[in-house]
Amino acid sequence: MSSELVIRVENTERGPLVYVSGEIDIYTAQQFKDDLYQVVDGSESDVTIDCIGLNYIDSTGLGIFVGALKKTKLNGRNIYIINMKDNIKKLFVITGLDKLFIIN
Amino acid sequence: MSSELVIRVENTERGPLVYVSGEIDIYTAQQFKDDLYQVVDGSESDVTIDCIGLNYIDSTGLGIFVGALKKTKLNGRNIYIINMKDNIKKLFVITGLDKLFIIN
Amino acid sequence: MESNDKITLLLPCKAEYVSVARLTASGVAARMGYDIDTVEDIKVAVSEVCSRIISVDGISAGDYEITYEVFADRLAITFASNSERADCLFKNDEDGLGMSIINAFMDEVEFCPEDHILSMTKYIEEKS
Amino acid sequence: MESNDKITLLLPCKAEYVSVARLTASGVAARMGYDIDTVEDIKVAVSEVCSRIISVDGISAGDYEITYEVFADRLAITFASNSERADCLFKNDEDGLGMSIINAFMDEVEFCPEDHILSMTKYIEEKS
Ligand SMILES: Nc1ncnc2c1ncn2[C@@H]1O[C@H](COP(=O)(O)OP(=O)(O)O)[C@@H](O)[C@H]1O
Ligand SMILES: Nc1ncnc2c1ncn2[C@@H]1O[C@H](COP(=O)(O)OP(=O)(O)O)[C@@H](O)[C@H]1O
Repeated sequence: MSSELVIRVENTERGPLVYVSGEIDIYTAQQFKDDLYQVVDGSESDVTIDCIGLNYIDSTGLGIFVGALKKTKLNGRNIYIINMKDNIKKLFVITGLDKLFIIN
Repeated sequence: MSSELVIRVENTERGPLVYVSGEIDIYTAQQFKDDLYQVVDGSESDVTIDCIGLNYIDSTGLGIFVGALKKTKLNGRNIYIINMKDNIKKLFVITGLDKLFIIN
Repeated sequence: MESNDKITLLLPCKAEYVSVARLTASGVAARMGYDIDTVEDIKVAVSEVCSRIISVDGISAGDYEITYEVFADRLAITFASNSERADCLFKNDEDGLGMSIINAFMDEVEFCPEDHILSMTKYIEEKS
Repeated sequence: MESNDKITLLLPCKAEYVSVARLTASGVAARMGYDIDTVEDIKVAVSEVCSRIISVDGISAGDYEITYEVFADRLAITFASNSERADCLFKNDEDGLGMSIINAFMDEVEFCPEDHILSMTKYIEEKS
């Protein structure tokens, strides 16, 4: 079975930059969780997630964003989300999660 | 029920130019047939069909291309097909219809 | 009785096929003439219910069924499974993320109607 | 016996829903990992069979059923209808345009297997 999710991490001077592309749903969620938590756990700085290639996210995926944020908040750090498509942003707004993350 | 086919006809000095966009399948075939036959029947010159926006065609649609060609051939005229996408051209090749039309 | 068309999709209770449910949902909604954003909303809502069915039931639970009923003024979508555990899927979690998405995107959501898991309805807006 | 997943789509015998069959076909084939061109081929072949079922049966014939069986090495697609007239759909027209497309895109095509209309198979190419 082919997966529709690709995650790529780049280390920048402002901290890790995570490119997410494809679809985050119940099928790809575990892969997303493993990769994102690894980045968050391994970082002393803020984490930026670039969603320019992200076409779909469901509540499982949103829950993982929240989980990752909780981890970073423990250390007084933040998660920045950039380049969200409208359909993705809509889900953050509907669930109120747009108020937890710094979204550009 | 919404239709996924849009047909637009332009009269040029070289004859009618028919823009086909969307999908030609068993649902939209009648609309395509009516529009194309009307153009072909009403024209004294060659007819050009621009498929730049055509995403899908099935055997019903191919049959209508052949029907239109037969009509034009009766008067010694031709049908030119331009801007076919690869998946559309593939169907013309598989069915041997690429040898009947002038395809650019 | 209103006459209506029915489309039914039967899927294994496995995460990998939720994407198939999404495409089918998009196909039905697009064909009915909903605008692009509404098609997306319906797709997302369907996907949320599927995910929940799979999470509750697990792989062993066999198949589940999504039925689309096409009316002149609305689309009604019903989910069913032969697993009893799937019965009242969202009962303990009515304000979870999944549920808030479904409620935001559908006009009506009903839990456990008759023998089913959930049914939800989207109306077609009058073109004014 | 090989274990396999089954996905079934039930559609009214109406032209407007063939596009739904195409999306579902794409979804299953894409999920199985076929490359983009092969996904398109499978979609086209499915659509051709659907069109033929609808043309023969007409609107009155009720529903028809498309079943996808997912194997490790192949996808098997079977079409069934409860209308007897649908029985041997392509029998008199084996070299028509529709049939030549189906034969070109699928690896195996079988007419009237058991109680069904048609079944067709696409193998997954070995990645060398
Ligand atoms: N609006 C919100 N603000 C902050 N956290 C939230 C919000 N909604 C959900 N969460 C948190 O997101 C995580 C997953 O959400 P949850 O509702 O449990 O999703 P699910 O419905 O998948 O169980 C939980 O940790 C929950 O506390
Ligand atoms: N390779 C071909 N070359 C020329 N004409 C063809 C070819 N294949 C089909 N046709 C013509 O196209 C039209 C429709 O094709 P047909 O095979 O009857 O389609 P269907 O399978 O939909 O009945 C017919 O007029 C047929 O003669």
